Amino acid sequence: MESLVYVALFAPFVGSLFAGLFFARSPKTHLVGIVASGLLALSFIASLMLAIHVAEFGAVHVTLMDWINAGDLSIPFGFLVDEVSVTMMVVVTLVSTVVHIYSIGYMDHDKGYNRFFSYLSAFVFSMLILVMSDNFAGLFIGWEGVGVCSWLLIGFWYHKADRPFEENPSISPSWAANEAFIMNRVADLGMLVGIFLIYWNIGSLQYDVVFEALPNLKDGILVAIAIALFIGAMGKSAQFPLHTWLTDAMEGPTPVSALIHAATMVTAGVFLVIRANPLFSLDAVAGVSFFIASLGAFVAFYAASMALSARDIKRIVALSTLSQLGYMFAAAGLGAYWIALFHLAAHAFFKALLFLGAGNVMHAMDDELDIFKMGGMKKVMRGSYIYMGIASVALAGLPFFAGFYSKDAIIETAFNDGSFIIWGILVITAGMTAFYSFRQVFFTFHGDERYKALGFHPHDMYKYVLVAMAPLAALAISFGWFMEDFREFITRNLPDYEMSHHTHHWAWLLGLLVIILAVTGIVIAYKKYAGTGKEAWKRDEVFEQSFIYRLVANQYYVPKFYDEFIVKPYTIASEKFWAIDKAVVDGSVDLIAKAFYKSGDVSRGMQNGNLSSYLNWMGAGALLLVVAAAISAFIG
Amino acid sequence: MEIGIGHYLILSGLLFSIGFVGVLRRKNLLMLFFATEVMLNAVNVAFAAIGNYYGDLSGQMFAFFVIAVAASEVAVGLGLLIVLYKKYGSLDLDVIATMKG
Amino acid sequence: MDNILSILIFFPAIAGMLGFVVDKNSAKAYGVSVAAIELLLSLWLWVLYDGANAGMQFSEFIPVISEFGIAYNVGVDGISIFIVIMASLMTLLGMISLDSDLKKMKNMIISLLFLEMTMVGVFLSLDAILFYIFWELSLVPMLYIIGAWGGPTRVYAAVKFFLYTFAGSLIMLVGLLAMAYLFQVESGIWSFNLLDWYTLKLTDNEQFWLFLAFFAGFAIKVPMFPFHTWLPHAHGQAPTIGSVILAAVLLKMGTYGFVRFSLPILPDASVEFTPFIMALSLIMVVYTAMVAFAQKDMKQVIAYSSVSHMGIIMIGVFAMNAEGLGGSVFLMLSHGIVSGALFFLVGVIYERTGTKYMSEFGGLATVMPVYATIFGVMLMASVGLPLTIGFVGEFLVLLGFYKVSVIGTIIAGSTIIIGSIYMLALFKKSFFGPVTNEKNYGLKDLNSKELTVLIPLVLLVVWLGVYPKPVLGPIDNSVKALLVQMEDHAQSESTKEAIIVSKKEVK
Amino acid sequence: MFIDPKSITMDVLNLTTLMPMLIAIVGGLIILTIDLIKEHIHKSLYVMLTILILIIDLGATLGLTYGANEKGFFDVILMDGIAVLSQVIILVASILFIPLALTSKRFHEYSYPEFFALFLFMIAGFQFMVSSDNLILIFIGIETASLSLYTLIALHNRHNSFEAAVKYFTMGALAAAFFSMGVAVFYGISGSLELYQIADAIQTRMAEPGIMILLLGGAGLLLTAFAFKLSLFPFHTWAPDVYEGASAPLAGYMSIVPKLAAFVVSMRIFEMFISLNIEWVQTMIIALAVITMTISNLMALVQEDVKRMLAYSSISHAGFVMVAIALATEKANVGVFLYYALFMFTNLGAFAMLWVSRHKSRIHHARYDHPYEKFSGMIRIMPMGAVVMALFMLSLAGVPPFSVFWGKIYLMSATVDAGYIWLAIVMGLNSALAAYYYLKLIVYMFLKAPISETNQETVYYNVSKPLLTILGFTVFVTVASVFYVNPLIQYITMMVKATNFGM
Repeated sequence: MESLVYVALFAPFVGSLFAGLFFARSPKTHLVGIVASGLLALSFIASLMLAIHVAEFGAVHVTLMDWINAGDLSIPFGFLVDEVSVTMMVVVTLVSTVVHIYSIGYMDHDKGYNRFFSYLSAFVFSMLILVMSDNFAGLFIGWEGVGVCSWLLIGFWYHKADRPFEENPSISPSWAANEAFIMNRVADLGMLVGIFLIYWNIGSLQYDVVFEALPNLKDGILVAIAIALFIGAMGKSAQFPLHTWLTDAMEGPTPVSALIHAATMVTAGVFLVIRANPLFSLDAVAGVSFFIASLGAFVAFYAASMALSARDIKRIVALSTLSQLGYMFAAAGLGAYWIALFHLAAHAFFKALLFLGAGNVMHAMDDELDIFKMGGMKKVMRGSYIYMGIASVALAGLPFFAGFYSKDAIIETAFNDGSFIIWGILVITAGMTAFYSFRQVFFTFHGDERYKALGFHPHDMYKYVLVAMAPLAALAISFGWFMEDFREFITRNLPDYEMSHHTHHWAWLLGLLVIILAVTGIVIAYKKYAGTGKEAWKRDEVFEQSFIYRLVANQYYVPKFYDEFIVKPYTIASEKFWAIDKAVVDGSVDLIAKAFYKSGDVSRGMQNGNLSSYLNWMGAGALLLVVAAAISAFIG
Repeated sequence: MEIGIGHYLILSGLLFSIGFVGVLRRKNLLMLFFATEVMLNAVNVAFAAIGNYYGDLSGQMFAFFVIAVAASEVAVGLGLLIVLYKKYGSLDLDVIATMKG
Repeated sequence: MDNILSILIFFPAIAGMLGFVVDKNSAKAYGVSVAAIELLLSLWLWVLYDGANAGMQFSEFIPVISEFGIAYNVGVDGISIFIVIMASLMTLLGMISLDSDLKKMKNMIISLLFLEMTMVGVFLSLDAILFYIFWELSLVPMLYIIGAWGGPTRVYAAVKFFLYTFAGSLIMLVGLLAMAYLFQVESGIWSFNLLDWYTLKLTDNEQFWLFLAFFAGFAIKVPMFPFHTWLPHAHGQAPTIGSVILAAVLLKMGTYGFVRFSLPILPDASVEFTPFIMALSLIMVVYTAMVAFAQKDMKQVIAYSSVSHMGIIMIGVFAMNAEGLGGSVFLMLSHGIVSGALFFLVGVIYERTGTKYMSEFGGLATVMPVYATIFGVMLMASVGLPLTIGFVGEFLVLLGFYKVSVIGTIIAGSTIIIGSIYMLALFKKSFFGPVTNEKNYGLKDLNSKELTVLIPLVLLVVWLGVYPKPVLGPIDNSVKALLVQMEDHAQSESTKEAIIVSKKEVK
Repeated sequence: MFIDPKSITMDVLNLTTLMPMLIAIVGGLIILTIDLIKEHIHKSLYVMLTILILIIDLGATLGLTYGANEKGFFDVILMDGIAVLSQVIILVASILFIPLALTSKRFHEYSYPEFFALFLFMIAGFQFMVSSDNLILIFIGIETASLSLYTLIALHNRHNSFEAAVKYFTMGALAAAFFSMGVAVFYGISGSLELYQIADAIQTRMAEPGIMILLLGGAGLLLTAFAFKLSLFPFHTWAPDVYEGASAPLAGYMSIVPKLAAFVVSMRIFEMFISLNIEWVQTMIIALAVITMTISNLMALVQEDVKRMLAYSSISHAGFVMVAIALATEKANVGVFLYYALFMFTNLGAFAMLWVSRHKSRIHHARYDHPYEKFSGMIRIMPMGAVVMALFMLSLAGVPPFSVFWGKIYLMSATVDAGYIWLAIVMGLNSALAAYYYLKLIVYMFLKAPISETNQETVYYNVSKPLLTILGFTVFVTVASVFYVNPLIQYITMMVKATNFGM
């Protein structure tokens, strides 16, 4: 089994090196893409086999070698494949395999083809380290690793020039990349502090040791650790207020958005919370957990509201991702870790599918993102239409699709937990979700063919790409049906979450409510945007001028706020400090030197060459000595 | 009244001060030399007096040596003085001040 | 082979003297080969070195001025050995990187060789005066290198560098003399032998003043805020090789001094002064990082960034536990390698375009992909990305310092944020975006010479990032031994509490 | 104090103690007589003759038994450790100095045999100075040496040299007056001119009312006289001009030998006061020392002429050493001799370099012979020369391991031992300050381009084999100091131990 672990882990790495070392400077060749995808597939198969193995015989724990040994600290490269991590592995490798194959088609015309694959595989590798590691330091390696890969991939088209914020909220790929990296760094600091806390209070960073020792710690420490770790999670999973980078990250190629900014990396935060469930499920940190849940609910709503008005096809999907992450945190915060993980997986499938669909559309529309310029494309792009339809249905949470089960479970949890405000928010959000996701679908595929006027000639993706997307579609539909098996499998490791009898009694009603809301959302969307001819959608200038619309359209002015109150002051302060450094700190040094030189010039005056003044100096000196003598003699 | 050691010492002190002031005030090289001579002679007076007071000869000896030294100083000094006068055509100290700073 | 240390120290010097007769066209080849031999010797030292033994090894002791207790006394332990190896490595790479039609190449080679002697000497000396001799001598070749091959205001920069450090070290000298005197009062014999001094117990007052005296010398060299202003001048004017050596090795003398002198000799004062040092270091970390962000000149960014990183090293030194101290020793190495490499990289572009201003560049990644890649790697190492050499030290230092002060750690930890801010800003301005300056279209990517210089560094960065054990192990041993020595040497209880001796077995 | 005139015997006179001075004087006379017999003999003969005489003198000095503080010649001569030691240093310095006469170009003074005679008389004077605790003899020694020195300076035969000579002479005369007056005061107090008797007298009469004013006044007068000799602020004003006026080698010589002699005497006199714990003297000396080294360093910063800069630098070195007199510990005294023994080579070497580059006409500057510009780009024109000069400068700046550094740390260590930490720090910072102007020359030599082709011949205009030999020797001694410092310290310590300062 060990070998399987290493195969699963290192296959993507090999792919990355293969692409990066041998083909970095050579012109694009499909060989790279195929090899990389093949290795990913291999990794996926290995993960599956591991999953089966774990299901039968339980967790696999391997240690590769020592990493850091200093003082009492010792960190190995250790990998733990248990129910949680194996689930993540399967999801990650599956989605990334699909994305790799997809990219072969999508990046076809890009001259950075080979580079792209090396980055992409590298990302998968770091992601696997993140989920498989058996200690917090290892987790942090992956944590930073995915950060860098996302930096590389967001900034993949680094050659694009900056554009003013008004034209393009995410100024340029390189800008967005830096923003993402730095914002994540802010959170990582929190995570580091958490790690330090753990080390100095427990003396190890190994999960098992740490979780063993947690109950013996003082409450204050536990709370501190929980907060610190959650700050880390907030960064990666783009929770408010560290969320702006996610939408800007859409500057990256669409497969990247699908893989990193929907399916895998952004869920790392959720994974961390799930991983650390022994901590978060302690009574001492109940407050923190509840805060996590509330923040999740808030973000779910907040993001959904922004999605309502967005025009950028990718931003819409990104915002919906954000909102779904909110759901996951809500579940995790309320202690329903397995449900959170289940939603994580389901979301990974349909959201990746959705993104790839969006990618197809962009590909067809020569990277046009504005849904206002699309419409009625279902004729030309049937495949993508179906896929995106499925994905949106799943996202909207209509019955028998993956999203339905997971999301419904989360809402139920909220209800069951008795925190009805969260519940209410989540229910409303569910309706909004249905609305904006179908708004997008109808905008794109129904209604007038607005693109014709603009002279686009869309055509659907290559067949093999569409085929490659099939597994995701299949899972987006069917994943929910395995909920019970999944539960049975995962709860060997995660605490089970039992709905109270009372909730069971109401369950069907709650589900119904959600469905009704969702359907209404879809219907409204259809009414507004799907019509053709004279029912065709018109822009409502008046409404677009309204405060509420502008507020939402400008992401509640949060980016503006950051720019005004963080970026600009920091820049100014830096300039000031530099000025001070030159003028004061360095200046004073030079001043001392000058002072010496000056005093030299002055005292030089006594050396005027005139003998009689020399004699006077001497006489003065003599008198001075004698006088001093007299004085000290009288003093005694 | 009877002239005691005190008077001699006062005399020598006075002479010394006169010479000293001369050294400080005079701008003419020759005058400077005179002034220094005066100072040295003041010292001689002191030595003679003290030597006599202690009934000890080394005081007078010192006085003699001082005289000798003074003589040789004059020799050297006047030599320099003459050369200088040739070069500068003046013995004014303000003129002989090319080296400064 | 017991006198390998002497060979290490004096081989470059002798080679330097012989260098005068070497023909000037073959000077570079001569220098490179000498430096290569020196590197091999130092690697051999590593082979011979017993990593399990924490104490001084290959010690040599020859009385020189026995009347005054001055001796030629050298030895190596886990703390110094790797810095020595790095010094010789950097010298070799620097020599290779020299552009072969450099004017006065011969003088450059000779001064580099003498510089190498002084650098190796400083880290191997166990006699205070010997240490001081090498310490001061190292200024002279550097003065010449900056002054002779530097930029427009090179003389000002060189002289400032010399006088500033010289002044500081003279105060340090007074401290050393006072130390020797106290030892003589205690034991009746004159000795400048560090190992003797380690045994000396001093009163708080004595320690206080001695610490200040040492501080004057070391802090200026580090350079600690507010004594850092000579550094930007020196870096700004120095030729690439100068900056590389300066950043990689010379700055380490200061922090090394703190580890070798201040901590073990003056444990109580060191603990007592920790808040003060912490304050300065934190200012260093944050303030200089922000100044770095404001720079227009690529090289200045890196110059200030290295000041900021030295701040991290400093707090590690004063963490008073094996994690922090070992981390900071490791960070000395990684900072040496990374900042050295970054200066090399800036040198590359400066050689091509004759400018270091980021506004002149933009889109370099398009024209010079390999260059951009290596720069990126070094950048990531410099912002402390895990699995690069930069992370290990930084992580350990912050981890260790957490024990001293939580707030301090959080402020210092902000280096991973602001560090990435100025570094990424630099990278974006000069490498990303479209190629703005049409002059840059024709730029050649790295040539084989530059690759031979940079590839080894890249490999080191990755290797020691992934598997630091071979280096960290010996360091850890010696550091633990140092802490044990400190603890039973300390006078006050509070000090003993502050010093955390690792629970693991110390050989 | 005197032996009964009727019973004078040779062994009572103990003429061996007088031998060294006699050799020098006789040597001088011999040279004069040679000139009488045959005129216009080439200077090299006189040079060699002088060297030989000095070597004999050295031999005689070393032959002396310093152990027992021998007295001789009516007990006015005292051959104790420091007497012998200082004579040895003086003679070695002189032996190094004389060959510098053998330049490739002719210079006025060396064509006169009187130069060499006077030189020998001067040495005799210094030897008298250092080897006696009888104030008469000290006075005579000082005057003999000074008068010859004035003449030697004047012999350089330039406007500046005459001016220098006159300035030195006049101020010297004044100093002599102060000295003799000071002596008179102590004669008055003690009725003796022997230092040890004076010490006893002071010891006994210290308690008397009103005696203190006399004591301190007298001390003040003597201090003035020696402050002049040692060129301490504000009595240093003559030094820069005299150095500038005198020929380079003589300037170098003046920065060592007369100073050392004066140091020995002030050791005898002032350390007597200090050991009688009259703090006032100590305080005054420390004050003078600190002011001197600082002010002269500051003035040296702004000089345009290397020779003048070196003049100021040797003033500040004197101030540096003066600290030792104030400390009055054995280590401090050892430090004085160590410092000068090491400083001697470096400084003579530096001045010799100037001498090498001495040009008849002033090309680079209206007034100065050796402005900094003259040396710019020297590394290109005369690489070895530049390196050598740089080594001298580094040594003077106190950069280890060159010779002066050892003197510096020894003195600083002595200061620290005596508990004057702050003073040690002041000394240290002064060295840092001084480093600036030494560096300035290095910068000119190494980092600047030659200003004109005229440098080509000027920088080694005056070079000759003997000069190169001296340079080579001095630079070797400067660089290799670390190897002989230990025996040197041992020897000096032994000598100093064998001395009891007038007590």
